[in-house]
Amino acid sequence: MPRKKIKLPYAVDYLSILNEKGKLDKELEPDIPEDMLLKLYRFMVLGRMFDDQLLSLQRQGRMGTFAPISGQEAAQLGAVALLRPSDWFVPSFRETGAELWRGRSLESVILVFAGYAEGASVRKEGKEAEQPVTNMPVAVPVGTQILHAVGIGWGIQYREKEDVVMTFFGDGATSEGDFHEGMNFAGVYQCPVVFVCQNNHWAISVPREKQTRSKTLAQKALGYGIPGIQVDGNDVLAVYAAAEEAVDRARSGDGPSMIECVTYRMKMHTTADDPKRYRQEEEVEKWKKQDPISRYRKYLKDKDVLSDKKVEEMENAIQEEIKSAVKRAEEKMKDFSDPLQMFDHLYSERPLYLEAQRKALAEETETRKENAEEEKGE
Amino acid sequence: MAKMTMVQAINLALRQEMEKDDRVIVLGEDVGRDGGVFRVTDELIDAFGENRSVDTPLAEAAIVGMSIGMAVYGLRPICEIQFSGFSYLAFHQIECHAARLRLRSQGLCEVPLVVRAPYGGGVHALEHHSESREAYYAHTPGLKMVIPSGPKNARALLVSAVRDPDPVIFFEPKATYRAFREEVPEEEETLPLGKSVKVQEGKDLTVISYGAMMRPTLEAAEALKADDGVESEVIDLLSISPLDHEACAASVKKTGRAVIVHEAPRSFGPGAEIASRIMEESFFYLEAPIARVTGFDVHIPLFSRETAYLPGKDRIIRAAREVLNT
Amino acid sequence: MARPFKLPDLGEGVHEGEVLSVLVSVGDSVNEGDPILEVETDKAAVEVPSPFTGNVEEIKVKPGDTIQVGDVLLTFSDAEAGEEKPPEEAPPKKEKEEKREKAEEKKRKAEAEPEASEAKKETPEGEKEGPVPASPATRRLARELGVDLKAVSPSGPGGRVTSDDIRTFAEKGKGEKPEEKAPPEQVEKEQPKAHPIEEKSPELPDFSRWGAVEQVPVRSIRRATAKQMALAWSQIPHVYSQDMVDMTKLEAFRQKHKENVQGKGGKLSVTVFALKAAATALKQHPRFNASLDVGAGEMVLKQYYHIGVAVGTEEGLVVPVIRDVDRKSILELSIELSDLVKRTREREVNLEEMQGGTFTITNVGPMGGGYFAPIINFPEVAILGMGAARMQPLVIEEAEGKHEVAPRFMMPVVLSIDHRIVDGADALQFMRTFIDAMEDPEEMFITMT
Amino acid sequence: MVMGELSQDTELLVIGAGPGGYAAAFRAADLGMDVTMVDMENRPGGECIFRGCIPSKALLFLADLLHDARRVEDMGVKFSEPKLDLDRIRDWKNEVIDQLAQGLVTLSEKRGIQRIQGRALFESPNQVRLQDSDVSKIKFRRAVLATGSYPRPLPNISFERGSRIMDSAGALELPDIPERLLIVGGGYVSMEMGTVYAALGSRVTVAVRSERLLRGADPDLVEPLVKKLQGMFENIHFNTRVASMKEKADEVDVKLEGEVGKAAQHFDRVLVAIGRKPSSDGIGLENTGVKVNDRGYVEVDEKRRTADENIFAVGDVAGGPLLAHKAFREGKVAAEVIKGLPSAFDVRAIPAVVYTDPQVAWCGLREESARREKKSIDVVRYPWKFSGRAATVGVQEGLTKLVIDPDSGRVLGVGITGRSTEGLISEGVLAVEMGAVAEDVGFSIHPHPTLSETVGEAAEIFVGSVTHHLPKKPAR
Repeated sequence: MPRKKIKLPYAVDYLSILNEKGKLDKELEPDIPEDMLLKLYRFMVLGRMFDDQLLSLQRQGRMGTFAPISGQEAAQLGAVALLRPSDWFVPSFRETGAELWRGRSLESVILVFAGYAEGASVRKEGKEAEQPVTNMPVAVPVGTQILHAVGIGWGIQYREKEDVVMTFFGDGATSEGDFHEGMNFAGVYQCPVVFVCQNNHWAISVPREKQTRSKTLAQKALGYGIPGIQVDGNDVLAVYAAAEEAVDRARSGDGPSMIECVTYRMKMHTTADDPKRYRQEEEVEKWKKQDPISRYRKYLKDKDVLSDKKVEEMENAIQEEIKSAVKRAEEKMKDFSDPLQMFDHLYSERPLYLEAQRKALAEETETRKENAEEEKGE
Repeated sequence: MAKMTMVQAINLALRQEMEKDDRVIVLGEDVGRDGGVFRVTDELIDAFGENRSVDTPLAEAAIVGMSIGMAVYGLRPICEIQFSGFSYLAFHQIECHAARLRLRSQGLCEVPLVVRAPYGGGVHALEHHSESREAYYAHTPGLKMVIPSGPKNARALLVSAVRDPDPVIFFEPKATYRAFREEVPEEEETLPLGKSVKVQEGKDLTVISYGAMMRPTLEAAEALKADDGVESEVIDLLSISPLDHEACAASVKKTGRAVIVHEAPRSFGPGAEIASRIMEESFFYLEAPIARVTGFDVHIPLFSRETAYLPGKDRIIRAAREVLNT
Repeated sequence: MARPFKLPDLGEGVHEGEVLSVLVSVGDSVNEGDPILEVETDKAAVEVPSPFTGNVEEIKVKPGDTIQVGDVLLTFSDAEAGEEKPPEEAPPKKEKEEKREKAEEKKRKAEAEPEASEAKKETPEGEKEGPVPASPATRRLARELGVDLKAVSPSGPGGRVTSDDIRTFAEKGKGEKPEEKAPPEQVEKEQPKAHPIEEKSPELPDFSRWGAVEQVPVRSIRRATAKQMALAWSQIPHVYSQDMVDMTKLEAFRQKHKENVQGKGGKLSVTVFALKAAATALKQHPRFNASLDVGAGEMVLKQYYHIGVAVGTEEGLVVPVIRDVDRKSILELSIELSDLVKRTREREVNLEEMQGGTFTITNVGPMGGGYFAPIINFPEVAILGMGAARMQPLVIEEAEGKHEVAPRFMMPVVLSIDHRIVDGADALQFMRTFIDAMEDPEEMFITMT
Repeated sequence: MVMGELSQDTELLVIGAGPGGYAAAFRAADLGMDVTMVDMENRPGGECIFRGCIPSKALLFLADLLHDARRVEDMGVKFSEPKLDLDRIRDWKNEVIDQLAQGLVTLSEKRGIQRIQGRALFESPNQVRLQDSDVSKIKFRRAVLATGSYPRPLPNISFERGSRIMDSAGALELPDIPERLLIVGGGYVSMEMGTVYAALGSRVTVAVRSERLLRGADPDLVEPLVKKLQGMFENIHFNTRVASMKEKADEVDVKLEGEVGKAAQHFDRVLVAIGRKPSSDGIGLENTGVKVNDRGYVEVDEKRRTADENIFAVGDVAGGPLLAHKAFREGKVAAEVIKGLPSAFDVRAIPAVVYTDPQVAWCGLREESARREKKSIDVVRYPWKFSGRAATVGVQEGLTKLVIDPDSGRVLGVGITGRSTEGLISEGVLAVEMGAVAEDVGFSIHPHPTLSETVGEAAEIFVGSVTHHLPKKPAR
């Protein structure tokens, strides 16, 4: 009747490849092709610049509330970069960078944040638009999307496909029941799911330390018989390397994994939030020094993949892209003025009672318009 | 044609849909090896394997949440919540996602999901095992809320629910699970969701009910006929949402009087909605105020008092007589 | 334990009667089989024996009451089970009790050892000869038709009752017994509650408007007669055939042997000869010895010759039946007939003796009647009416074609026939046979079989 | 069911799915009723199929083969000693059971009968509670009680599974072939199981309290069997009872009392077969109007109605001979009466067959009981030594006898001992039921040479026209 240590199948590793100065641990450097290295950089910058643009639009009243991603570009893109088009992407609501990577159009993002549901169906033109849907829309209730990822993973396994699912969530979500239920179910059914936790240290105003007593979030995976790893979430190479390992594991039928990306929410929770109420500027300043983009830029320059000139060209191009997207979006908004749209896409076929209600609203809208015109006339 | 209990009829529906369509997956607590605590999924695991009749860990939210993922992926999950009283643990998944993903994705994602759950009292169970909370789901846009009343319609409705592209909450009256048997044909039968059936024609009074309350309702109608010579028109709603308000209003236009029976609590219950619809659509035909025979606005009591809570034949007859004598 | 005694089913479709007298008083101790009531039914007055041994606790009827099968007549206290008829129409609680009692009774009979039980099944208590031999299918038929095997005369070897025996027996009661469907569940028999004489009879005016009236209830025999006649008249298309019988020779013969027969206890009446002559005619014309089964679309030809004789009594007309007329001698018939008539007038004839007739004779002669048109005794096919014979001049064809008028003793006869089964020509032939036999006693004895 | 109580309504509830129960259920379903059948087993068949008629007859078939193989040595055919594979025998027996039970499942399903596994207890005259079942309560309009019977144990000695002291069910499981087997009781179970075990090689001792075996049958029919068994068994102790019995690890110590030389004896196994008791206790009959007699049998009338108008009883629990074929008929009668048909259990000849070698069968009135009750009967006996067919199969010790009503010549009872009597007795049953007279039987041509001729010739003895025997009375 001894009392002894139980050996668990997994221990939690920590992985960092580029330090905050952009210095590389050569031994751990992943083998990433050059075009992929550049694409990653481009999307990280796009994410950051689009964030700024959205914030500006919101501040001008041209768009509604949104959740910025600044600071988390490496954590999102390093992971999502591993997915194939047929793999599934299940985001929470702070993965705009990853969404763009997965093909979501800029104007779709703008439209939804501007309060137009139909923005969700605005897809990129061309080939990508014809791909079957493998991206879930954002999920606002924290952590609830994790279960959908498990269900999709179950389906992939049932259909004996080689696809994988990657789902994103924050540190706060690890306190939610759905996170635990999802991890547990994924463990039980060995679903091909990669759980990416963006530990950005703040769930609105509650710091990471107050979410859980655990030393790491990654260790929670162990409770469900799933391997977990903690990585420097501002080191895109580390995130990439960890995700590569997890995706390979899932794809080869060895089940789910969890990656905790230690990163930082540089901006507010959403544009309706004022972080100064609960956190010190010094902390933000400290994390700014670990900025994922500048670190990565240094690495790319050191590697001779990138030059200052190229950086400038790229930023200009991105600026153009964003501008034209805003323009297109605002054009579209004019067409989207019809309130009757709210009755669309509720059921596959609109039931009679909804038809009646829609008609009532239509009449009301009509009357309102007429009244307005009459007023104008006077 | 064989006579079946509702349990067997639902099992038949599941079996046949699973045979026809490999997208159909049954999952839930104890649904596999045990065949469900009510044996509704009995022997499906033997016929289709544990990949089609899936025993899940004990987590309602995960059962529904995972089913949503499966549905989006292109499967047709039928998940069982062991008792409807535990469906609230998955309520956020139903409300926030099942009911909304079509809208949120603007039609890119569909959730062809059926959530099956036994509901209602009359079986001497513990707390949380006897609730009748269909109003929660009927109140939620994007869902369909279906409640059969007998083996034959349970089978047909379930087949329709499984094939429906929208999420359907399918409440099974457990008091009726084995209460009686009906001829259920082996050949496929479906019933449209959102359509009621007129169980019997009548000219004096319209009685509207559904689920487990159909039995006392019909008994009351029979007694009213025998004792008072009253010919009741009895409507079995079958779907709470979409509500077949047209059939209700049309019948009241004929009879001028209506009694609505459900075991759910009275306030904000389905009866309130039905009564409003009748009032809106056939006010000038009404001869008397519409009566509701419902559960009280309390939690259904523990079982030694549940009979007093549940509407029965006598309570329905009393209400009918009041309506008729006005 | 108090036990009710109900009017048992007296058979032959009899379902009501009038209490003539109550032979016991409250408190009397009665043995099983003792007479307790005298009841006049549609057919006869009968004594009803007690089915129990016990004390009379309550008497629920009084003379003059009309009672129906199943009515509780009296109750016994401390009754011991005798041969009790199955309970009928008891209130549910009591029925249950009685069933329990029955089961107890069964238990007493029930075996102690399995094999002993089997043996006992072979011999129910109190019966020496054991169960009536009959095949299982026959027994099932008997249950279906409500026939008691013991009451049936067997025709099979070793006293075996056949299915035909059962059908014949059941047929006898037909027409008088309302056709009953197999009753649902365990209700064995339900008798109609009301007995209007004629249900479709139009409402009558208030006769007292035109003068004083007395309302006298129509009971028992009168009531039965009324019903029977209405039934026969409404169902049977009657045709009449009338003729005269030259009774001169027969009357001489009758007068000659009258005293001799009287000495042997009989009365050599004209009816006796008519019986014999009718039997002869019935044998030659079998369709007159039949019944029409409308439901089955069959004619039931009876192979026995039981002839009813209408007897006037104070209460009304009663028709006792003489069995196997064809097999009995004139002497036997004259003894039997006079006894039967006497007992009928004294109301001592039993039900059994009034059942099973195949043909009826009604002789109004003694009362001086002439021609009349009798109504057929349903479900028979014909009835023969005889009037009073008197001396009449008759043209007789003598030898060589010479005619002369002679005084002869002539009797008018009428035959009413059911035109559904037989025709006028048949009637003439039947009459011819009958008249020939009556006119020539020698011929009668020769043709007699 | 984990929670709550599911109740169910049914028109007819049949409790017990043995021969009486399933016969009632099948007939009722065929008559259009809504039928639910409850049994503790998950398949119909009851004691007959699982622990009675069927397994015992399967084993007796093998026993007959083994005995015959030895018997024909005398006729010049010698087989080598048979090899017994006990596992295969057991499997084969179970295959037989499985096949029949599965057949009944199919027949039930095709008739739309609902089968529910569980133990039913009456709560009222129209409701039962179920134990160990998915359904908690069943409300019924009518119920047929067909719970059967169970082996009666000796006082203070219960039957445990795996014990050396077995009831008939335990013996039929054929746990092993005990070297020394004691059989307590002298009824047909003892004779049949003794025959099986003796054939398989056990040394069988029988202890019976009375002075004869098979008390239900006439002594002259049993006599050839007793002779045979005395050769086959090691001992038959008449007028002997078991004073005590103690099970040890490797044997059973038994103390016998009565006409037995050695009181204390040791056996490897003991089979107790001293009769059966009706399964009428502990099922809530006190909550109904049903009456039970002092021996535990439910009282019924000829329509198989109990004292409770909702409840009928058939088969063993209703008393009478505890035989499956009696139950079959009763089950049908009950179903028909419930449907409102004019049915009654009015049979006159319930046949009994003992599957020993020689086989004994009888039906109708027994000579012994007729004599006891001083009934006037005529008995004709046709010894098989006059039968050509009996000679060809070496069973000349057989006997066919008819009990006849001397006045009418009616056949009242038939008894046969010999071989294949299971088939021969049916002619007797038909004769008694049809009320046939001896002439009917005698003048029906029986094929020659068959054992059935013995029945015809026996009848002809009475008629006086017998060929292979001298007539009893001058020819008529």
